Amino acid sequence: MADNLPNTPMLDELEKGKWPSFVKEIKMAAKHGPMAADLLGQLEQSYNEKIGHWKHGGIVGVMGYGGGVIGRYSDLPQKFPNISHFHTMRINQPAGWFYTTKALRSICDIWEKRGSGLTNMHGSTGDIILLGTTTDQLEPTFTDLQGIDFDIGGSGSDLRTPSCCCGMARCEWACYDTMALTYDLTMHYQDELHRPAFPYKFKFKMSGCPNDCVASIARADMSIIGTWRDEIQVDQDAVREYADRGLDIQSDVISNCPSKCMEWDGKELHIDNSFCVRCMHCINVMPKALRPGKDRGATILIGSKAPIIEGAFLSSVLFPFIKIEPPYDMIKDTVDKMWDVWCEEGKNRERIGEFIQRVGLGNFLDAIEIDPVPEMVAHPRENPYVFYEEYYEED
Amino acid sequence: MADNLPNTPMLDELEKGKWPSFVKEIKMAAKHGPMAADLLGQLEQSYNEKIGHWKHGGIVGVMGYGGGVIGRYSDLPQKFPNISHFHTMRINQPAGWFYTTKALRSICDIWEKRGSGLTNMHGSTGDIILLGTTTDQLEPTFTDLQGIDFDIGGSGSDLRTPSCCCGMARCEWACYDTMALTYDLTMHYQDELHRPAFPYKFKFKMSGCPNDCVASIARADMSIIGTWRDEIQVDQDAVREYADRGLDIQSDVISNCPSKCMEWDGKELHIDNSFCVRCMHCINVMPKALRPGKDRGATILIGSKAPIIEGAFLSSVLFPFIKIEPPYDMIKDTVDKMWDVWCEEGKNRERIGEFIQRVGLGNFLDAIEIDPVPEMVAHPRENPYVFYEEYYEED
Amino acid sequence: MAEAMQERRTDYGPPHYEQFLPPIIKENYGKWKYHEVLKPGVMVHVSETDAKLYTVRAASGRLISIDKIRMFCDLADKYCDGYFRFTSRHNVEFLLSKQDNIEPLIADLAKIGHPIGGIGNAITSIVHTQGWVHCHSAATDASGLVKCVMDDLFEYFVETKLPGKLRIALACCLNMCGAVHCSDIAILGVHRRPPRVDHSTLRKMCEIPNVVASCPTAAVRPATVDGNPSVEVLEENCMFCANCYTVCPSMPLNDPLNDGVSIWIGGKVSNARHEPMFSKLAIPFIPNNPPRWPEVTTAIRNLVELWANNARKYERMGEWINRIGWPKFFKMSGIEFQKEHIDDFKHAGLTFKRSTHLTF
Amino acid sequence: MAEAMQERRTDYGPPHYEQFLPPIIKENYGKWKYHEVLKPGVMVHVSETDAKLYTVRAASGRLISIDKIRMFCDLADKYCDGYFRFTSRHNVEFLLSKQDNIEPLIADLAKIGHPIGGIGNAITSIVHTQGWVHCHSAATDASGLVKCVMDDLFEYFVETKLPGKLRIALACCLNMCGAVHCSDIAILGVHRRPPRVDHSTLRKMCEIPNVVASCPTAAVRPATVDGNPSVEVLEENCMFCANCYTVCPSMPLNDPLNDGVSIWIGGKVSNARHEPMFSKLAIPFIPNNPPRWPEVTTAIRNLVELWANNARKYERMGEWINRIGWPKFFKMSGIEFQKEHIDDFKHAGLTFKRSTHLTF
Ligand code: SRM
Ligand code: SRM
Ligand code: SRM
Ligand code: SRM
Ligand code: SF4
Ligand code: SF4
Ligand code: SF4
Ligand code: SF4
Ligand code: SF4
Ligand code: SF4
Ligand code: SF4
Ligand code: SF4
Repeated sequence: MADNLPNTPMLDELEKGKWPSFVKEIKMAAKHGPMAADLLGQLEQSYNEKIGHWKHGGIVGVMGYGGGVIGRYSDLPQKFPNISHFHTMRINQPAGWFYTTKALRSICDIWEKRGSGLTNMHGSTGDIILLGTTTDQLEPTFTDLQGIDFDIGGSGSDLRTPSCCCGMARCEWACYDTMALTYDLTMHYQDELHRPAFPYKFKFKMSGCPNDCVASIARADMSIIGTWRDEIQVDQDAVREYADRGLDIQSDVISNCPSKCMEWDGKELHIDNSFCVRCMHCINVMPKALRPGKDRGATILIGSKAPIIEGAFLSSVLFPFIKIEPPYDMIKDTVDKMWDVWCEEGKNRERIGEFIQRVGLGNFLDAIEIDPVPEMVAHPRENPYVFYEEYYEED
Repeated sequence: MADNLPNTPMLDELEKGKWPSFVKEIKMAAKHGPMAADLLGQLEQSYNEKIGHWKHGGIVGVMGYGGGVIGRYSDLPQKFPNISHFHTMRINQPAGWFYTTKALRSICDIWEKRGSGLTNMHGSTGDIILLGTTTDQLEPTFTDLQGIDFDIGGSGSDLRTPSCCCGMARCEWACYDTMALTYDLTMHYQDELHRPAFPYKFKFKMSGCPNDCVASIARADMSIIGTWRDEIQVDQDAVREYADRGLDIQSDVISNCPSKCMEWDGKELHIDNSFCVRCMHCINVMPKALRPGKDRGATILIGSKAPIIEGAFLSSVLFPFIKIEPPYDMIKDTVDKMWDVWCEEGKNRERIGEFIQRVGLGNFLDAIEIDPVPEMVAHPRENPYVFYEEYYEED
Repeated sequence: MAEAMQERRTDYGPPHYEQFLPPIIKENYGKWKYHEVLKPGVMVHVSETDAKLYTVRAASGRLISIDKIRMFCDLADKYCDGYFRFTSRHNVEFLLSKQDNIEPLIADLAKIGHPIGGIGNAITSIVHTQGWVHCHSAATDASGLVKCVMDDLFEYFVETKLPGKLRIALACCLNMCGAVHCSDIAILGVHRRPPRVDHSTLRKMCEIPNVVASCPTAAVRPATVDGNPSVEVLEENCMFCANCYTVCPSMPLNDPLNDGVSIWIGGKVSNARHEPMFSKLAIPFIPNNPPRWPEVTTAIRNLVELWANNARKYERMGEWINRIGWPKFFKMSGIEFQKEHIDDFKHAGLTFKRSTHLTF
Repeated sequence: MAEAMQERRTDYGPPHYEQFLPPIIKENYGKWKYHEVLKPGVMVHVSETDAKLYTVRAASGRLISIDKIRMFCDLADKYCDGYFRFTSRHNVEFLLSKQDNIEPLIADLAKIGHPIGGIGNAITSIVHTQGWVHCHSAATDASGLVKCVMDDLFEYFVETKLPGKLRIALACCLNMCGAVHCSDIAILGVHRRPPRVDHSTLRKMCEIPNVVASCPTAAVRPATVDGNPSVEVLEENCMFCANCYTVCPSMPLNDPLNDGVSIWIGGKVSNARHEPMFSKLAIPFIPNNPPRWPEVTTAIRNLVELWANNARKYERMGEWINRIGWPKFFKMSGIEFQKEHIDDFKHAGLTFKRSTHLTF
């Protein structure tokens, strides 16, 4: 086996150490065909030269779909012919990244036959990434995937594959069913996911509570984060138990509360819920004693993205609180309106967050017919440059 | 007397009420000549019509000076001929706005003879404002002022009249001698004050401590604010006395400390001075017990201004701490360098704060030969758009 | 003439402050140890030498006649050995070395209509500007509106019953000569009608490229009008900053039907407790209603009282709102949150709420 | 062909998640009551029905072969009834209903080289990107650098001895596919040499107006080179964002001598305690030094340990620095504060220190 592997003294260094080694993985994959071996060779050369050896991607894909495949070509095709094409396919993961071994084995079987045998489980948007195949294998791979009911994910200026935290499946704090919403939106927007027609990419991410375990507030054009609007549920006995077992409630819990709305007299924990900002800290520290309230839903925020080109954004509040219940009409209506305005007036390669900042949040709200509320801003404007829209004229 | 006054039912309403009435003042001034009466008439008309009646200012002044006079003409000269010219003169106030009655009476005498008899004590930059005279009286007024040693202040694109809090004259917290520095800088920069040669205006304001009683951090291109770098002086007996007399040290003092660096055990007040941000709060509340440290000086900040046109700025730190001692060479050297760069490269009507933001604080520091220190920023950059200045080339 | 110029003194600067300091200050300069507020408007500073300096602070409307200055001089001669001062907010301060003179001075001040106050947790004079009294740019009057507001808030000047200091400022146009941008409450004159171009004078009075360049939103464009070079304004791009008017008299924005004031709150300058903060928009627009601007005075009184009744001791307006959050402030004040409150200038995105830290 | 297309399924979407949930989850879906961390890498969730679900979290390098997936499947079949999941940070989670299976599973995982950990106050896997393994834009490798850093910080994955969670992320270029901008520690690949224009291909491969428009600093200008239309780069205006390269392959920035990484710190995503924060620049540049990037691993270890030794319990990196202030951080870390640390992009002014709140 090792015989067909190139000489890679640099990469071999990365087989050492206690963290799982991707070099070992590539070497394992090399058993299934020559692509991984060539990848190893080219990567060794990159390590020696401190530069990548991939050409700028070309447009490749499967019929009827505008995205989901990232074209990739080696710039050393003579030397590494087996990776002269080395495209990746983005496969829409099941919500919450739960699998049966059966399903995964089927994917492995397909990829053994059709590709390099290498994957990313998962890509940072959330897809299953099948790493490296040739143009002629794209369509057959897709045919095989159809057989096991896995569909292609997003790429290019389309809706990207939505993702979510495990939510109600494995977490006591989920304020709405993240996986159900993710599945529903994914199915509802199949066309937008597969056929790029937006000014630029658009991402949904759903987290069940403000801990935001899918980093939605930093990485999604629409971030749907669970929260509640009534009172934190407190089990005073359990609080005392934490205290008895050595938790310093004053310094570990209360002094870390950002809204300073808690008091502890050694016996009872008092929370002034009208000031609580639902940060989760107290609940995180005492999961047996505290739980989110019962009137649950989500805060919907918009616009986050990486820095290119206006600088990075965090999502900002659009709906302070809404109930999240099928068929999710409120969300879909809003999304449809947002996309209409953005598709109509957005510039090429302008994310929706950038678009909103360019046209002004107030104007954007007008366009999508949502009333401004103070929860949308950290504070009102500081500069006096108001575009008053009307003026009186003399008769 | 009242006979020569116009009929002003609107303005007369403003003679009522307990706050001193400027209408009464204008009426008093009308005794000395017809200007104030016409002002009253025109103002009444403005009140009726809800619009001002002044033309855009013209350039007038005294010989040899480029600033200090604001030209002003009525747009109703037929109706109010006595204010067809109504220029103001800005007179450089003495540091700290202290006067002898003798000096003030002399000013009054001059203004009785030469102008409307109306003043602002003071303008919001700090000058004595002599409100309203004609072009032909400007030069004679200045001649009279020479006789009593009062000089003209700034206007236009020049150094504006510096101002300061009363500092050591009447305040226990002054960390440097604000009045001495103000006087010295004013005398040193007479040419810059009187002959506009900058891209735009430039203001100095000096406050003796972080309470900033001349609002320098919001209103001066260079803000010189007293502070200390050693430890707050604590008189524990006096602290206990405050407590005994009913001050709740925990809630009134400690819980308001922004750096959370104080403790009070009912007997001793402990301050971790290495975390104290010199906000003054504890000292403000207990002036008998606490005093600024002994190693005193100032923080120098640059760039604040009103919103036109980039939005309002607050000054930001240039020197975290320097000693303020005559002949103030460090300050003057820095000012000279700053002005050189700004005059060379600043655009017309670009305040120095706007200039710094346009060229980048780092580049500005390079130009004035000051090393960057972390105290200059609230936090390092968040965006990855770094202008690395050099790169290696292959041999 | 050349000779005359030679003799003529220039650049001699202001008189040295030392000659204006009363003896007690000269002797104790830099030696003050602490101070105490004795009653509203009166404080004493105690020196390391044990000397005591009493300050009586009297209100001033700032726009004062030479007659009034002379009256102040009379009082200073009578009670203060011929010295007195003004403050950075335009009040008058009498500096006494004899405690017995305090009450007679206050009585004399009352006679000439000048109440004392403004020290400690009080409202002090309103920093303000020229308005219709002297400026071509004003969207409202300054002195008159200040008078109305202070008449209305008078009790808060003469008593010290507020949680902390409350600083009000007024500027009659966006140039903000009152530097109102960091005030607990700012009253700001605003224009709301785009400049109306006087094509007949523009060519003579203004340089067209300068005018075009002056507009931050590129709303001003060169145009030919009646065969003559001039400019036109894209009205929907105008944000009423008046920068074009500042560089070109032929583009006035003043307009009786559309001028008025906006109210901004929560700014501060001092470093005490919270760092300095800008004021934020509370009420986008109130029409001018001279001579007493009742809508403005009511709005401001409501803001002051809302704060006074709800803030903790020492909490400035902005610190209080920071603690409770703006949504609560809007609910409590009854002010309607509108599109205008949402920033849409350069740093707008940074003012959006970028977390789920919300209260319900 | 048309017919074939008809039969071909499209837009059927991902499989429904329900079929992938183990029975214990289906039964207790939405009923979880609380959880406890039993030991590093192992936690239990307790349901209102009293059911207990044990989670064993194993490290993954994310770039895994189908062989490894099959090994995971074998273990899941053996211990978890054929179910398992991946996390949002690419670790593998085995979901057990039988507590007894925990230790055997862990032992089997160890055999295939997958340690357990990352739960609680630990460092978990590094979110990262493609690097030299698959992307044309990379200024550094991703998988390799991640391996080096995690090897070095291994103890913090397998133990829970940190004050709070610490999230590291890596992106190999400014596109930031790892969305590293809100991480406790971010490793960001940076180019530092302006694009080199390949004039011979540019005209064919790129639309010149698009390329010119793509540059946020207007550093790219149309030019005629050897008689052909092309573009030129004003090098001093270039800030290495690579936006021009993204739209035009003929403008590569990759350069072995000048590419490397920068280190950013203090960001966070969760709303716990402090609102989400962006990461800030700590170390402007470290050259690539494969295969083990020792300068990077040392720098990161120093940062982690500085924080671990000084932060209070629950204080994330950024919360700790907020408390002590950046000047103290620079002093304690020994990192030199340089011009590069000072923002000079759009909101630069807002990052300046606009108060006298300083410590000495
Ligand atoms: C595969 C993946 C990285 C990974 O290793 O996981 C990836 C890879 C690429 N991204 Fe990305 N992005 C990936 C997640 C992200 C994320 C993270 C996220 O989605 O949570 C971001 C930041 C969040 C965001 O959307 O802003 C991200 C922000 C970008 C950007 C900058 C976009 C912006 O608006 O700032 C580009 C540049 C572009 O779009 O031209 C970009 C472009 C690219 C391209 C297509 C390169 C290019 O310029 O054409 C990369 C292809 C690499 C390759 O050869 O495979 N990629 N990209 C991730 C997708 C996997 C998946 O589908 O699961
Ligand atoms: C008299 C005074 C207001 C007052 O009633 O006190 C004043 C009056 C004028 N200011 Fe001012 N400014 C006055 C203090 C200020 C201040 C406050 C300060 O200095 O602390 C500011 C804000 C701080 C600052 O400098 O940014 C100020 C910011 C402006 C601006 C905006 C400048 C900017 O960079 O944003 C302008 C517009 C301009 O310069 O073209 C301006 C322009 C003007 C002009 C000259 C109008 C013009 O556009 O030509 C006004 C003349 C009014 C008149 O007819 O008398 N004035 N001006 C103040 C000067 C009195 C004195 O010398 O003591
Ligand atoms: C006389 C004056 C300085 C001068 O040279 O003219 C002055 C004098 C004093 N100031 Fe001031 N301040 C003066 C304007 C200011 C300003 C500037 C302004 O308002 O435009 C500020 C910044 C205001 C702001 O933050 O917006 C100012 C913020 C302070 C503070 C901080 C208050 C706070 O909690 O934020 C103190 C400390 C205190 O009062 O506890 C203070 C304290 C003091 C003390 C106690 C200092 C002392 O020991 O002598 C003086 C009497 C206080 C009082 O009035 O309650 N002084 N003080 C100014 C009086 C103006 C007036 O007529 O009302
Ligand atoms: C499995 C996973 C969700 C998923 O669907 O995949 C998950 C699961 C849990 N998270 Fe998370 N979080 C997961 C990614 C995240 C992320 C996203 C990220 O890192 O990219 C965040 C935001 C990180 C940030 O702020 O930068 C995140 C911020 C939290 C927090 C807030 C921590 C804080 O103090 O800021 C908690 C609460 C806590 O741990 O006390 C939390 C708590 C939890 C709990 C305890 C929830 C529960 O009761 O089940 C879970 C185990 C905690 C643990 O790992 O210590 N989880 N958690 C993700 C595991 C990733 C991994 O393999 O390590
Ligand atoms: S975001 Fe909240 S609900 Fe979702 S896994 Fe994390 S802690 Fe649980
Ligand atoms: S959730 Fe956060 S804000 Fe609310 S009480 Fe708990 S710690 Fe305080
Ligand atoms: S700024 Fe400080 S030193 Fe000056 S008067 Fe105010 S409190 Fe006193
Ligand atoms: S001066 Fe301010 S920061 Fe320093 S100890 Fe006193 S209250 Fe705290
Ligand atoms: S604020 Fe405007 S209107 Fe008022 S004095 Fe200043 S420039 Fe004139
Ligand atoms: S007022 Fe301001 S925005 Fe309007 S046209 Fe004039 S310069 Fe432009
Ligand atoms: S971060 Fe840059 S180099 Fe890395 S995968 Fe994304 S686009 Fe490619
Ligand atoms: S890398 Fe960015 S800044 Fe440099 S030329 Fe290209 S687009 Fe312009």
